[in-house]
Amino acid sequence: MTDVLEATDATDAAAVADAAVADVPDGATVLIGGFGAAGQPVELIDALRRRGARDLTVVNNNAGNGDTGLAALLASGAVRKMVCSFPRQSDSWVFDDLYRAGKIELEVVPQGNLAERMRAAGAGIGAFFSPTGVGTPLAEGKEERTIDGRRYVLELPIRGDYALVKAHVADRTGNLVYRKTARNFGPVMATAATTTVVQVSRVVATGELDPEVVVTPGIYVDRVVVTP
Amino acid sequence: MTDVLEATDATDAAAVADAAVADVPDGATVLIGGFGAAGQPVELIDALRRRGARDLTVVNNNAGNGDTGLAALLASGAVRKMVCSFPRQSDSWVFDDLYRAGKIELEVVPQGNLAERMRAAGAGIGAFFSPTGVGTPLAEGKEERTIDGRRYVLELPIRGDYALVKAHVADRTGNLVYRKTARNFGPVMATAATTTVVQVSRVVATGELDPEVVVTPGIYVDRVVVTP
Amino acid sequence: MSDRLTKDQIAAMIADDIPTGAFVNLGIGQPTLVADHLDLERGVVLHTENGMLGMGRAAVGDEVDPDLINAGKIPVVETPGASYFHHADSFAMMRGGHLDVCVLGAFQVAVNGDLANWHTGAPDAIPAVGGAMDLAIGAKDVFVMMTLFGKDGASKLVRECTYPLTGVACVSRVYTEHGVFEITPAGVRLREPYGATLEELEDRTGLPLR
Amino acid sequence: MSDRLTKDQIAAMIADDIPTGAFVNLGIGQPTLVADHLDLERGVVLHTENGMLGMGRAAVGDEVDPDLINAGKIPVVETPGASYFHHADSFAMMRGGHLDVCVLGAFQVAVNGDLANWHTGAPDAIPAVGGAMDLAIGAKDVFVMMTLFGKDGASKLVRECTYPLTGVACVSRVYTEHGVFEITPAGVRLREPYGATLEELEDRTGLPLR
Repeated sequence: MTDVLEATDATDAAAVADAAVADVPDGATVLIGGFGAAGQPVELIDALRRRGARDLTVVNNNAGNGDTGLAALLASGAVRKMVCSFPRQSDSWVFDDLYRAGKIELEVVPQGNLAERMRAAGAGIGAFFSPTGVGTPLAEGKEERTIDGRRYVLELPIRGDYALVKAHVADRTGNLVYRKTARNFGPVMATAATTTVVQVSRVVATGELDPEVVVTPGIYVDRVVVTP
Repeated sequence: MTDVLEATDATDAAAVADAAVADVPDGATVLIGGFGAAGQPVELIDALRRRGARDLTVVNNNAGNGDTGLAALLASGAVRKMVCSFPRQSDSWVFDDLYRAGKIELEVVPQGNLAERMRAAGAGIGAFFSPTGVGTPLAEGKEERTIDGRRYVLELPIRGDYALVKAHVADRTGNLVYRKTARNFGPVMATAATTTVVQVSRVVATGELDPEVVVTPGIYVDRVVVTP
Repeated sequence: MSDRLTKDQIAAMIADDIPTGAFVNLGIGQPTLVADHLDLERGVVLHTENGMLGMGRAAVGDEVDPDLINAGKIPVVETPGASYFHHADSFAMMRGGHLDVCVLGAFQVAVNGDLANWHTGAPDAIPAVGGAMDLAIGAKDVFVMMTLFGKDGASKLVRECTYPLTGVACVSRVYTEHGVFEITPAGVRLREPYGATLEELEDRTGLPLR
Repeated sequence: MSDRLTKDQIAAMIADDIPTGAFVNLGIGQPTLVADHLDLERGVVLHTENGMLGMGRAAVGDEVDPDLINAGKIPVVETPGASYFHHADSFAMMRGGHLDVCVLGAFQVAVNGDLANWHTGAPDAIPAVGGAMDLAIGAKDVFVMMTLFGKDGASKLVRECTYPLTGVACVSRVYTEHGVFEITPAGVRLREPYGATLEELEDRTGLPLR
């Protein structure tokens, strides 16, 4: 069952987003969608920051840009560990400072392994052999195996307690469609978390989304926050 | 690059389908889409039968129904081995007779492992640990491992030399959309074969399919046969 | 004592036990009867392994569409809020533990929840498993719907399965004509007996039933 | 002897070597220049790791859409025949060997095709790999576009990489200001030298170049 929380204006939007993440506990692993700013669920991230949970592990492709969204969450001291593929960017100063000060842990994962490890979590796969990273420092300490003449390393699933995802339109069943490259990690993260919270700009009646074009079926969606 | 072969009438349709599978050699592994009759690429299967290649390994969810399509291919003696999840059906007499006469090999694979093993082939995964089949006769001889307290067996990719798939509409770039539950194995098989041949009932100009709703991108499609 | 339950009564009992809003897969055969008893108001969503959520009832007349079938290859209709996906995604949904309940038939269920429902072990039988093994290990709750006793009178609820297994320790409840057996770490518990006393059933099954 | 090649000349040379109808991923930085030299008539399709085939040029003015960006987070446009997919599907496409060519920058390439392009090995550097390791092992052909010599004059084509690796034995060609180096099992072969003789380049790189 998907709960749909609708905001009527900007103030209400914050309250609704707050309600949607109110049960995220200290120490939770939170998967956060987006590739740079595209698909980043800013309203939910801001709500998570206001929530004040500590010792979070956050999984995202990057480690925040500028001073808003994920960067602001990091600046608030809520995050103990970042799991990402590309933390270092021209405007990742918040993360850079925390990292150099030893105030945040970092696990760098090649981008495809990051996506596939979350897909494995959602798909009930216990582990998989990936050719990505073989022979590099990121494979150190990992089990290696040659299969059919090719070298692979064993990768384990990444599960989230929560996923925060931005989609385009939801129906009241929780079915989702996305927009262009803002789709990115959203559909995978939605499958990999115990509780998936999605922000959309519009909700339509059940039956209004064409069943052929649904990208994330409602079974993966626990809460939809509609932010106008 | 996708070749689009268009038939103008039924006679021509057979010739076009013949051309699309003319290079399938003896001993090839052929992934054939469909779940029962839904999504079964009958015209391509008939062409493969007329082609007369021998010693094929065929991967399909089932092992033919009645006397047409896949059943007719089996009856022609073209197939050395079936890989499928559910060969035995009320109308699978062709396969049943071949099997009992020792004229065909059978590898039974749980349906989800069948799909996931082809997905692994398409996705460059060397092997994966699946919880499906653990402790059953279908896991005998397979490597077992307990991960995070759960038992898994190691499953290897299933690659095809060819995939024969039925879709609904293609554009001239080879992008595909499917129809309802006829989608089934098509999108996965398209990724798992060296050469993917697709039959559709309609082809549209490049740009006429909404990029958001494409299910199989043209990168996976080598030949499109349009059968009116 | 109440009479033995009919198939329809068993199906109704299963339907009653399915939580509001649950995502459910009904296996081929008897379990499909459960659909007839589901209260649509409760928003239960049916999954079919061949790539669909929001499966509706069997199609009739003009509704029949060869591209829209269920796992038993019967034409069905779609319900509002349905979605289609490919086979790898469909079984990822199952294997990943996203379905709340699946209902399966069985040859045998053991007291530890082992399930045998795909192969009789007969040497000349053609093996065929379909999606049964994936369903057995995938759903959060695996309900079995079966007769407690076979045609030969032998109990199908057993200490240990003699038929080849479908899944290990996966069944949580067994719905039969004599009532609902709950598989728990502390043993099998019969909720309420129908058509026989608890003692009679312990005697005929040869199993302790709390 | 011809002059050293400019960046644009190198990019044009890479574009010329990309087969008609190829599916291509252009890495962040210099490799994006290649797009400007691709003849659209030849139907080359660009992939971007963040979930798109059929990526077009950089967006300008009203075309800018924050939801439509490339791997370098630059707004782009879509071309007819484009498609969108999620990250797991995008990297499955890459890892599964479906891309014909990718073009990457590099710190170092070894004579056996080893690639180092993600980390200088400096102890205080914050490691960041992005999709480089997936691209390095995924595309059928991995082309590197780089200067042959670093600012300190050291050759970036080396006997063995000293920087941390991105991928093992994965590079097939290295496009530089001094020409195209083909990595073959028999050794490195310089197609045609620019701005220096073969002997001079052998001397400066310390490598045998056939």
